[in-house]
Amino acid sequence: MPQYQEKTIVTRVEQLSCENVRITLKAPEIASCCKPGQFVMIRTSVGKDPLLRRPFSIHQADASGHIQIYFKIVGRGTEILAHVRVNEEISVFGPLGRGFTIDENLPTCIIGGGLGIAPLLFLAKEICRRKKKNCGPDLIILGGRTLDEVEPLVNDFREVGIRTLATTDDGSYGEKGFVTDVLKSVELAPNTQVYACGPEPMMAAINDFCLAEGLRCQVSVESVMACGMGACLGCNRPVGDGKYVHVCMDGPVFEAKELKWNL
Amino acid sequence: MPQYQEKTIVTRVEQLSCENVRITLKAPEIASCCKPGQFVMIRTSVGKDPLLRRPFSIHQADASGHIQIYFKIVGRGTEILAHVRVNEEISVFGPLGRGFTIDENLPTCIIGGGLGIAPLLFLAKEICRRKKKNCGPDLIILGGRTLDEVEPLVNDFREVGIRTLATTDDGSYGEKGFVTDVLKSVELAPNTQVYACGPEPMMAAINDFCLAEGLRCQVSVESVMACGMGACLGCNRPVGDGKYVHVCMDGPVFEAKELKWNL
Amino acid sequence: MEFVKENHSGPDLRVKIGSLHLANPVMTASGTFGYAREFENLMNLHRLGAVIVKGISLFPRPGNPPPRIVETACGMLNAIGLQNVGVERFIKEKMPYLDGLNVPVIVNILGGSIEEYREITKRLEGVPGVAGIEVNISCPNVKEGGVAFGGDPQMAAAVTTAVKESCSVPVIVKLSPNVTDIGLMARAVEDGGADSVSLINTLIGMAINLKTKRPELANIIGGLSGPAIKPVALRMVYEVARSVKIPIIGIGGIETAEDALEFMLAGATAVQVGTANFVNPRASEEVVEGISRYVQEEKLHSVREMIGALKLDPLRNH
Amino acid sequence: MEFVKENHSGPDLRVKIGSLHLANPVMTASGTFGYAREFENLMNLHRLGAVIVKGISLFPRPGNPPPRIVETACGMLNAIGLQNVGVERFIKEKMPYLDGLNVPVIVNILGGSIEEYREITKRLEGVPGVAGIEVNISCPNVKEGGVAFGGDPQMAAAVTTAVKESCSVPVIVKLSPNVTDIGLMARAVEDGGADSVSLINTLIGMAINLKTKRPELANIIGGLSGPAIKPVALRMVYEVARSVKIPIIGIGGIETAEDALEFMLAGATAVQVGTANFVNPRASEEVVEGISRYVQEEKLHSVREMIGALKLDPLRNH
Ligand SMILES: Cc1cc2nc3c(=O)[nH]c(=O)nc-3n(C[C@H](O)[C@H](O)[C@H](O)COP(=O)(O)OP(=O)(O)OC[C@H]3O[C@@H](n4cnc5c(N)ncnc54)[C@H](O)[C@@H]3O)c2cc1C
Ligand SMILES: Cc1cc2nc3c(=O)[nH]c(=O)nc-3n(C[C@H](O)[C@H](O)[C@H](O)COP(=O)(O)OP(=O)(O)OC[C@H]3O[C@@H](n4cnc5c(N)ncnc54)[C@H](O)[C@@H]3O)c2cc1C
Ligand SMILES: Cc1cc2nc3c(=O)[nH]c(=O)nc-3n(C[C@H](O)[C@H](O)[C@H](O)COP(=O)(O)O)c2cc1C
Ligand SMILES: Cc1cc2nc3c(=O)[nH]c(=O)nc-3n(C[C@H](O)[C@H](O)[C@H](O)COP(=O)(O)O)c2cc1C
Ligand code: FES
Ligand code: FES
Repeated sequence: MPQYQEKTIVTRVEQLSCENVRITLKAPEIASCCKPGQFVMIRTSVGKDPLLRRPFSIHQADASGHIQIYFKIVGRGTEILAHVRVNEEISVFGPLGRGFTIDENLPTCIIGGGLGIAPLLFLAKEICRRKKKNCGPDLIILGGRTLDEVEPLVNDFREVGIRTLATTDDGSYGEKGFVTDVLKSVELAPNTQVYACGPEPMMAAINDFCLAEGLRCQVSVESVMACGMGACLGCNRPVGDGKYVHVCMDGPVFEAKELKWNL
Repeated sequence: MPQYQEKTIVTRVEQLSCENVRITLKAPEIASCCKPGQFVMIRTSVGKDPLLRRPFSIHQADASGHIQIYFKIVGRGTEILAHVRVNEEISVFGPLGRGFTIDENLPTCIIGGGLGIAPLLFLAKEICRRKKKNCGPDLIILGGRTLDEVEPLVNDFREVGIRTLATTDDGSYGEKGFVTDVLKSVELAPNTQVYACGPEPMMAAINDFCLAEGLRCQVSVESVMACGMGACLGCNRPVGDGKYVHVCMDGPVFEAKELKWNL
Repeated sequence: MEFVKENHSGPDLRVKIGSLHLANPVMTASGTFGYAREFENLMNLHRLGAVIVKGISLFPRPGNPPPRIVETACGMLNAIGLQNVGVERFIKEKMPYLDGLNVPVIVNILGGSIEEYREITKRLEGVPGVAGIEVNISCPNVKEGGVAFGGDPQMAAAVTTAVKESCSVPVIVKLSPNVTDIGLMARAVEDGGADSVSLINTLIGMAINLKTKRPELANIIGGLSGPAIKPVALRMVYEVARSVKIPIIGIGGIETAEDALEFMLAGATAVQVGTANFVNPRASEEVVEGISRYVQEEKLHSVREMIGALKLDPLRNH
Repeated sequence: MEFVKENHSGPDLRVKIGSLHLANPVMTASGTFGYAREFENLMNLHRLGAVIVKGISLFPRPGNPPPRIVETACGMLNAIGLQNVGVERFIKEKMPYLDGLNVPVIVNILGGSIEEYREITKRLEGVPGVAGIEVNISCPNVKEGGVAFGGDPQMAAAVTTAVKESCSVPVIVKLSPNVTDIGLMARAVEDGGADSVSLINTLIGMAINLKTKRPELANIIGGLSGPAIKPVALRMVYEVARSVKIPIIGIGGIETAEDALEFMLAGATAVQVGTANFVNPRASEEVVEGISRYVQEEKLHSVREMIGALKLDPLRNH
């Protein structure tokens, strides 16, 4: 597994909504080898505070050597990142972790909630590429609390060529309700591979649904991280019996049924 | 003594040479009450690192509510400051300390070396104002190691209307030599008030000269500072007999003959 | 009822340190707030819960030669050397102004022997405006080979008792963090008669200048303060809260109301703002304002609900 | 002559820890470098002076529940809970790779009793590639009511002797900074037979989440590391250098060659890079490179000239 600590250059900063930002970075080495579901560790400050890198899913990567991250401002690190400017240098380290497993022979349902949408664009594109654009039975469901969390990304997903539905908790965009409401209302082929990323309760509900329906389900989860590469053992997550997995090495993508949920 | 902690706005950033920067700040409260020789404490980072404010002399202040600082990049704080941009906000606290004492009836000789030039422009302007531009016998001597340290400021001093001489150690600008060489070569009236700011050895040499010639001499000195306002007692400077003065309260301007020199 | 419902409109921020009633839990830490007057132009001194002044010794002390301070990562080292005007000049020159403030004044004292602590305390007893005494025990006991009072439970208890016997105001003992067992030290001074403990004083540290190959401080070593030490301070407050019954005053890296409230959750009844005063001269007042806002927004009956309110049962949602 | 002039062109960075010869003074701190393999794509492992692996216990340990880490000002707290695969699996699964590296491997060990330390050491004795043992004494002695070995000179000395008796490789004892007198602890383990001391391990700290009113760590308290603790670490190295004759390995907040060289001035013969590995996976290699540059630029005969070279006479120019 190649990994690189790259000095990347910011080539684009998009303020997609008041709190959500998308940054494009020239990162040729990482872009050349990353897979959907993998993440990078980004240094938000050149000083000693904040000290640790921050993990972000790879939102997109392209053949021209660019990667994108899509994030929400929730604290100091993301606040600093949101204020970078084009041509500034950022230290990025990756790609890290195990990404999504793709079987191009299976129908696919991709479900993202809130910032959980971040890693799914890369996934959708890769699936579409592998299926040679034959994505007829595939479905994407994007949900969020309000329009802000969903609307700015919907077009990018539609352009991939997979049918995309949207929901918001408050009905300000798409259907009013949860992604799980939509999930329950659509017909999925019995061998559908579900991919989900979003808040824990959402992923837990999707897991329940998939278990009941006998569908495969992969999820991408989060945890605090110091190193992102297996050195600190700080990113553990219980899997029962007093056993742990480590999100940065064993994940962030897991088979949903193997996890315990933090509710 | 009024003091203000102001949120100032950067209105201009001038890169005067590779390492020397001048910043103009909209700081109406500080500008309205500061005096030549006083300084401000500037927060260089919004985070916790670097933690402490940095002291800078007030380089200029004007009726329109602006102040200027002029500094050299020597470490992390000044590095960060050098990269501020117009319209950014900076927390400035001041004016602090005791400034220069001006007697408009005395002929004046102002001597600055390197970054010690910073507080002297404000001083020269104030003297000129008080003397109603009758600065015939007055003299300014600006020195530095190379052209970079002197040339960018000479015009500003000349415009004040006081005769200005320049020296550099390497002869790259003005006379080759030290400011003290010039000082010894000019005729000063016996009641001249000398003002000096610069490296300690320069100020010590000027003090020796003034003592020998019986001239008054005020100097502005530096020390490390945590608070800049008398609260930490960190900025002490020996004056002999195991006694100390505090640069932020008792200075930064002192009668030269009262100090011990760090050589 | 200890805290009678008052007829004021704002949130109830009152706390008690022994017999000392404070309008709110925010004090200024000794040595970081001068003698308060330095801050009069910059903030509303009357908003403070209490003012703690620079440590006072029996006789004036010139302090250490420079450099006395150096910045470190998220913190600073100081070796001021306990410079102060001595108790007599303090009473004559500083107390009248302090007494005029509408805020309790706590005098931080230091000494090189138990007798010295006793003498200073006696001299302060009855001086108008002195509302409490904070005993800095992080000083070397010159009679006992220079071991810090604060590193030995017996000596710490003995100093406490000597001070307590010599005054009628509440006695706060300020603990040194440079010990193996902070709970043991707290119990020792509680048994010695302390009305309260405050912690932490600075961690002993050092900085070196590679260019000069010399220590950054003339005194070689100094005291580490600021945000860097906050985790150590919080932990010690938490431990001491499990060790003693007297009220605890939390100190160490407090810059904001959030920091202060975290110390209260860990078991502190009040807090002190130190190094933050240098960075933001309004820091202590802003902490008061922030706590006040928090109590209102969280609809607490009083800030005292926060004291020791840390929840330890595992959070399911984590 | 201890260090024979070699026929290589680069600067002389060699140092000795007991009988262990290191190509340079830079090691990776236990628990911050995994079992080294994690870093193989990111740096040149062969450039290191030594690798110290994650602490190993007699039996596997699952470690603490999450959250195990939290960032603090210029530092971080960890409560990993000494998760490790146990000595058997370590020898079988991790040592072969480590043995293949062209770098001395020092195994960090931990236990809940003196017998446990002895057992692990015996198990490691003779295992190919094990060049030294670092004894983590910051663990609670379960037989003695949970007091940390590292907080008690007698217990620390006893552990040291037990380990020393059970192996032929150099024994480094890793001191806990959470003590009143670090010099005393260092002397105790020196008397107990230690070939070297390394310091500091983490300072005990705590962080609280005001929103949840809960500790940030499931374990409530954790170990503070990173730049925040560097001043404390430097001071302790300086003190220990005045207390013992055995070589000292400096640890705490080292991110750059400058940091490392400061520790050497204070008296360290070698250093360990810890938390910095997380921020910059190449940190330890960059420290080697920077020291190498420094030795060349300053025209030193060897890096050993830096050990304890701190100047204490007052600098006139200050
Ligand atoms: C593998 C992985 C991939 C991620 N991908 C993305 C992504 O693509 N886009 C995105 O916006 N975020 C993503 N995150 C979360 C992101 O790392 C955090 O939002 C970020 O670290 C917060 O940094 P901060 O300094 O702004 O916040 P901090 O100041 O560190 O914390 C602010 C608040 O955010 C909370 N917080 C911190 N870290 C997390 C976290 N990991 N999850 C949830 N809450 C947290 C804290 O508890 C605190 O309340 C990912 C996390 C992981 C582990
Ligand atoms: C009253 C006063 C007025 C000042 N006015 C000016 C001014 O107008 N223009 C200007 O350029 N500088 C001025 N200085 C010096 C200025 O404060 C320092 O250069 C600045 O604090 C350095 O900050 P830093 O973070 O960049 O450097 P740091 O990272 O803090 O230090 C980098 C290097 O600079 C040295 N250094 C730090 N502080 C000082 C200091 N005070 N004097 C000399 N060396 C220092 C350090 O020892 C270190 O070697 C003044 C200082 C004082 C006390
Ligand atoms: C410059 C300075 C001087 C100090 N002087 C004293 C003192 O005289 N007496 C005392 O008990 N504590 C003194 N302290 C310690 C502080 O009161 C406080 O305990 C410590 O700084 C930790 O708090 P902080 O991190 O908020 O600064 C001093 C601290 C600093 C930074
Ligand atoms: C995540 C983490 C895990 C650690 N695990 C161990 C360990 O298993 N054994 C040990 O002796 N020290 C352990 N340490 C302590 C480090 O080896 C080191 O002593 C300490 O972090 C200080 O150095 P630093 O500031 O460079 O990180 C650990 C530190 C961290 C941050
Ligand atoms: S984040 Fe360090 S091991 Fe996973
Ligand atoms: S800088 Fe704090 S007293 Fe002068």
